[in-house]
Amino acid sequence: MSVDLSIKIGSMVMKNPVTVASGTFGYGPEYADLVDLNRLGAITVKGIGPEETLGNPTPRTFETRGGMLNAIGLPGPGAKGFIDKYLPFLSQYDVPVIVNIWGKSMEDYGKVVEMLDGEDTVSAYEINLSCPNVKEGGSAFGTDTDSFSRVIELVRGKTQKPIIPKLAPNVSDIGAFAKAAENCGADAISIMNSYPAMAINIDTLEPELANRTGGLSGPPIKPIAIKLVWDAFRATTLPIIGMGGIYEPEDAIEFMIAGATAVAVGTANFTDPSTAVRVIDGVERYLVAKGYDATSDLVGTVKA
Amino acid sequence: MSVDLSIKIGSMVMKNPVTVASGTFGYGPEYADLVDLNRLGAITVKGIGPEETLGNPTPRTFETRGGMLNAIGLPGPGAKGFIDKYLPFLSQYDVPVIVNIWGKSMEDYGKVVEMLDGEDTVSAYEINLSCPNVKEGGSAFGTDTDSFSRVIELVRGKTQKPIIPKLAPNVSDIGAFAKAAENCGADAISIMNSYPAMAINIDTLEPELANRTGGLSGPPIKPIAIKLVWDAFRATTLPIIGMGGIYEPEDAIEFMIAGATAVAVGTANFTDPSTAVRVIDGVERYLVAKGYDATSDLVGTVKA
Amino acid sequence: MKQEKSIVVEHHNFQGEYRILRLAAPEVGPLVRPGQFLHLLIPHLSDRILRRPFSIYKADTSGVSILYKPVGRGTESMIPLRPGDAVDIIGPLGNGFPVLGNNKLPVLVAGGYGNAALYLKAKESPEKGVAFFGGRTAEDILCIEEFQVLGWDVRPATDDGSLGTKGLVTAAFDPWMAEQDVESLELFVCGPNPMLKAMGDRAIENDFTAWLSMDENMACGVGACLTCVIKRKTTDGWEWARCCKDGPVFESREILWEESEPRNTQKTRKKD
Amino acid sequence: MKQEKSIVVEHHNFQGEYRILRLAAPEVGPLVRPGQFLHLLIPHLSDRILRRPFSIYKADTSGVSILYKPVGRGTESMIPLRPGDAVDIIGPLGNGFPVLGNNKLPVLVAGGYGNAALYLKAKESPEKGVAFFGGRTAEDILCIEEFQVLGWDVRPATDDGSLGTKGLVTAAFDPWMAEQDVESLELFVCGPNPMLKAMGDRAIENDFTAWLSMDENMACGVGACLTCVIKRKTTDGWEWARCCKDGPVFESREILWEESEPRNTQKTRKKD
Ligand SMILES: Cc1cc2nc3c(=O)[nH]c(=O)nc-3n(C[C@H](O)[C@H](O)[C@H](O)COP(=O)(O)OP(=O)(O)OC[C@H]3O[C@@H](n4cnc5c(N)ncnc54)[C@H](O)[C@@H]3O)c2cc1C
Ligand SMILES: Cc1cc2nc3c(=O)[nH]c(=O)nc-3n(C[C@H](O)[C@H](O)[C@H](O)COP(=O)(O)OP(=O)(O)OC[C@H]3O[C@@H](n4cnc5c(N)ncnc54)[C@H](O)[C@@H]3O)c2cc1C
Ligand SMILES: Cc1cc2nc3c(=O)[nH]c(=O)nc-3n(C[C@H](O)[C@H](O)[C@H](O)COP(=O)(O)O)c2cc1C
Ligand SMILES: Cc1cc2nc3c(=O)[nH]c(=O)nc-3n(C[C@H](O)[C@H](O)[C@H](O)COP(=O)(O)O)c2cc1C
Ligand code: FES
Ligand code: FES
Repeated sequence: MSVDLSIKIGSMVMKNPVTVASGTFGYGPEYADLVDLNRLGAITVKGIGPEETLGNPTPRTFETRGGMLNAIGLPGPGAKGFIDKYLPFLSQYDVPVIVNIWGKSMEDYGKVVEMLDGEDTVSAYEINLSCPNVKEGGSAFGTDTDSFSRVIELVRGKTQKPIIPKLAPNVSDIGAFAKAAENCGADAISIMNSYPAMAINIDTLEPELANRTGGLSGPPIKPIAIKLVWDAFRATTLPIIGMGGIYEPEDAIEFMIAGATAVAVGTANFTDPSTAVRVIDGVERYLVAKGYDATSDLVGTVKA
Repeated sequence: MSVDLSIKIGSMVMKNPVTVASGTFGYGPEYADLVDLNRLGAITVKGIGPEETLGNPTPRTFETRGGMLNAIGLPGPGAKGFIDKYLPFLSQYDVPVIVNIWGKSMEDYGKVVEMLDGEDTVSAYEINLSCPNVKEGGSAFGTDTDSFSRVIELVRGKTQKPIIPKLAPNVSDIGAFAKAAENCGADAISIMNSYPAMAINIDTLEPELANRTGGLSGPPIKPIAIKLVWDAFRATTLPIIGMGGIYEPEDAIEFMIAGATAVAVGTANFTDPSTAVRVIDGVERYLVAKGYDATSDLVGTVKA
Repeated sequence: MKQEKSIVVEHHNFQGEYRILRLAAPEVGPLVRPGQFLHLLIPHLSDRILRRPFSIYKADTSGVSILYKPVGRGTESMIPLRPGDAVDIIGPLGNGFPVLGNNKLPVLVAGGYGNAALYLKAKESPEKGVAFFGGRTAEDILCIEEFQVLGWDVRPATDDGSLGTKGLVTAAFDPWMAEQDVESLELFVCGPNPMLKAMGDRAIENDFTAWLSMDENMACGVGACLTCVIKRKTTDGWEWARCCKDGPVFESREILWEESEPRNTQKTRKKD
Repeated sequence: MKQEKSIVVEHHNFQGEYRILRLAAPEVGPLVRPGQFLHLLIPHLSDRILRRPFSIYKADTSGVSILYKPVGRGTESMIPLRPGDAVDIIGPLGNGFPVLGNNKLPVLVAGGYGNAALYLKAKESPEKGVAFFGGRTAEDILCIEEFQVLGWDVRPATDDGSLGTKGLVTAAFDPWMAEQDVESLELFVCGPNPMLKAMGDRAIENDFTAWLSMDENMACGVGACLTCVIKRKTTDGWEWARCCKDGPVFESREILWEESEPRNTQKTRKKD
């Protein structure tokens, strides 16, 4: 009757396989009134760079049919600001904190890890190598295996904590990146970031986002994400954190069957902040109903 | 009050910028009871290979949230069968016929063009270099600029008719493919094919498609397609046939503002066979209302 | 084949979970032949893009009716349809049932919504023979009286024995068949694939004709997308035939059953 | 801040195109302060994923009301909501209006749905001053009597002169202001951005306080996504402030208007 929901990403133990996707859950306090943070498998915070940054001009988001575009562009308090403003809050909870990190240059990635690594509340790093919305770095690192590998190696050299490169979806062969992550000592990979996309206002001829292009997220990208996870699963032995359009427990289960060890709830937080908790409960019910002993029994079981 | 809707793709004149997407409109006769074929700018037929082929096992399609997956897998009568069975029908109409061609090997592409090129009713070739659903060729040609270029050069050597490579969406730099098409003597490019994707049945653990993976089409991919068209528009002077989730005139107009000279209505034919005609009428109304003289005045006018 | 904005005239519970939807459709109605179907765009189902196919239960010059069971997202969304609402339909589609052969005894065999698909055939047929209807319980067996009124000898079979023979439709059919001049039988069958296969097997073994209305998932419904294909035997193997355009009705000998256990595409349970 | 499955109690036309929606929401209702808003998940809007923000017009321990105008896909889809329907809301959100300063004369300035956002403030305020309401025609000016009943001196202005002063709200406000002890004024403003800016400019020039309720597109509504940011002045430049969490109410001096012509995010025309 009881099922072991817990999973491990390197040294990080998550009490269940469900986290939230970076950038869709703030730094923790924003949803604390609505979501029992202690229920989450982990909290993944909005991308943190080495310095305070402003991000993109507005409009920053746009609703599309069934999903949304965002070009927030990584505004944030920087590593120091994050430590001062948000870590004390996060340390109150019994939940691992995954810090999503980014940089404009390769060195930036190293810097931010150096600044954060002494903090016990920081449990792991998700390395954003795939932000579609910043000109420098970001996506460029994520679509070229060489610079991708170099960033991971650099971060690996700076920390013992689990590191989780977040892969860009707009590549022809995600397996190559999954393998590169493995070879460079990553502990897991995250798939996928929002997909580079665009919308244009036909009255004004202007892009709907000030940044012109943005990332597509939500239900529209789920079938793309499921395929990327399955492709990566067959290319690497690293655990995968799957995300992209998870709205219901069934979506999360589908990711796990495709090969995801854990999942992240992203855009769905905006629609219904109770999604992550509903997903946790639903995954548990499914595992019990199917007679599995542990989450891991489900991972990658697709008959394909 | 009157606006010139006509456009040219190489030597092919279309009376308006709207065609149908290959594979969503059969070979012409299937929708002839419901759609006045003479209204269309062009008819693009289902992919034709050199030989008769069976395509994939069933199930071949699956409905996803807001869109669909397909892994039809290019069944068809082959070039000879197409000439015998469908060209006599198509020749009755005053509409250019774009034949979508594919091959398992590079030579196949040449063969099918050789077989079709004597037929006056064949107005142009759309070269499918991006089918996500066949193991050989198809997508492999579309994600590597070298083999991509070689197929186009080979086809270019066999025909004077317009050739229109259809690009794969799952690449990091669509501009490179657009430029390669231009350098190899293509007359236009088509963007985009359906996006490689997957859905899994969580009760049976089986993929929903017999082919395991398929292509995502319909409204979910529109924002991705708009961005790809805009990226390609800035990389090449070739006209672009834009497609991906066009359901309303406004969608087609958005593609044109992003840089598409023509558009194709695909999955929407299944939802509402009157879509293509509605789109033609709506584009015309928009051009008149905005005071444009010709379709071409709108192409690529995005203020970005 | 026409595309028409039909108007809901009547919509209510029919029997058990089944509902009847009557549509004013003066363009489609007059064209209908028995065994054809409609492709219906479910209104307000804005996160689903495909139409849903439904057998035409009744038709006249003013319109058409269907019988349906809410089994999923699409059919559930039809429940709030009210008289006056517009419903975009394409039809009639498919080639329907052929006319009865000379000197043949017509036999109808149906399961689930198959009864609806056979009603027009039952009405049109000059001869009225025997109709075998199978279902889980009495509630699942539709339109018995309507067929009786037309002059058919209706023989129900239910899994739970709540009506007629206990067991599958074959439990009623087989003993009856044993007493017939089998070669004179001509079957018109519509139901779940396992039922179609069972009746097709009997037709082949016993040398009678059986027209099977095949049930496959569809996208376009008009023969364009090649979604709905089944294997049709050819002299030297098989070819794909489109259920929507070349079917849905095939003679039992045409069909190459793919699996030992045919996949039941008739949904019975609700799920999203 | 709570997430609650509220229940529609009342829903009907209010005035012109505006509609009133009253929701039973015993968890959210008691927490409301003037100037706060709700983030509402529109039921059955299955091809749109974002909630829509609405100012809280009235609130008590049993629930909340909003006034809204159908202007797009989301608000149009709210029209069929009926008593008994469930509506998922998050609220109350934002920091709302501060309490009136000592010895200040409260002035309300509103346009569009701004009147709704100011009603609770008007009610709560110990002093009742003057309320300037602008709109295109008489039909667009909401709740005049309600504010009068509370004791406010309501001064309408309409573009077409069909009610009150002809012209923008400033055409009524400016001559009135000229006769006041301006430094004692305290403005509470909610309306389209150009109106907010116009009133903010006057506040700065004339040294009075103006609380502006800013209107920006929102995704999360709770401060997590950084969609709804506006530029807030700092000692050495500016920083982003989140309308949903740090606002929607800001003092006029805090705001760095980005464009010479502020973008009007209050939609007036329908489009899909
Ligand atoms: C020729 C034909 C005639 C039919 N006649 C009737 C009828 O008279 N009465 C009736 O109640 N039902 C009939 N059906 C089945 C009906 O089309 C399905 O019940 C309906 O498509 C289910 O849709 P849903 O959205 O409720 O289910 P969902 O499971 O949510 O649909 C998901 C997807 O699966 C497809 N799908 C699911 N079940 C079927 C199925 N059995 N056949 C084809 N596609 C399916 C849908 O098209 C959709 O794309 C017929 C099907 C066919 C092919
Ligand atoms: C703090 C706040 C309070 C509001 N209070 C009210 C109110 O009391 N009454 C009322 O009628 N309206 C109010 N609005 C505006 C209301 O939220 C919009 O009318 C509504 O979002 C339009 O949705 P739609 O789907 O009908 O339009 P669409 O144009 O179809 O919506 C498309 C997208 O644009 C966004 N959007 C469109 N207009 C606005 C807008 N003005 N502000 C923010 N997002 C927008 C939507 O969120 C959606 O993502 C308020 C907005 C804000 C920010
Ligand atoms: C508003 C918004 C902000 C985001 N910010 C970040 C970010 O800072 N870092 C990052 O790696 N991903 C970011 N993402 C991507 C998400 O973490 C996630 O990968 C993506 O949205 C797909 O998941 P979903 O469809 O469930 O939202 C952001 C997404 C959204 C919608
Ligand atoms: C059922 C189906 C079959 C298709 N067959 C082909 C094909 O044979 N050749 C091809 O180049 N593209 C094929 N496509 C891709 C479409 O032409 C089009 O590029 C894609 O579906 C995106 O457009 P849409 O979203 O409007 O459908 C097919 C798409 C669908 C849905
Ligand atoms: S459903 Fe498209 S061919 Fe039959
Ligand atoms: S709407 Fe998300 S931060 Fe304000």
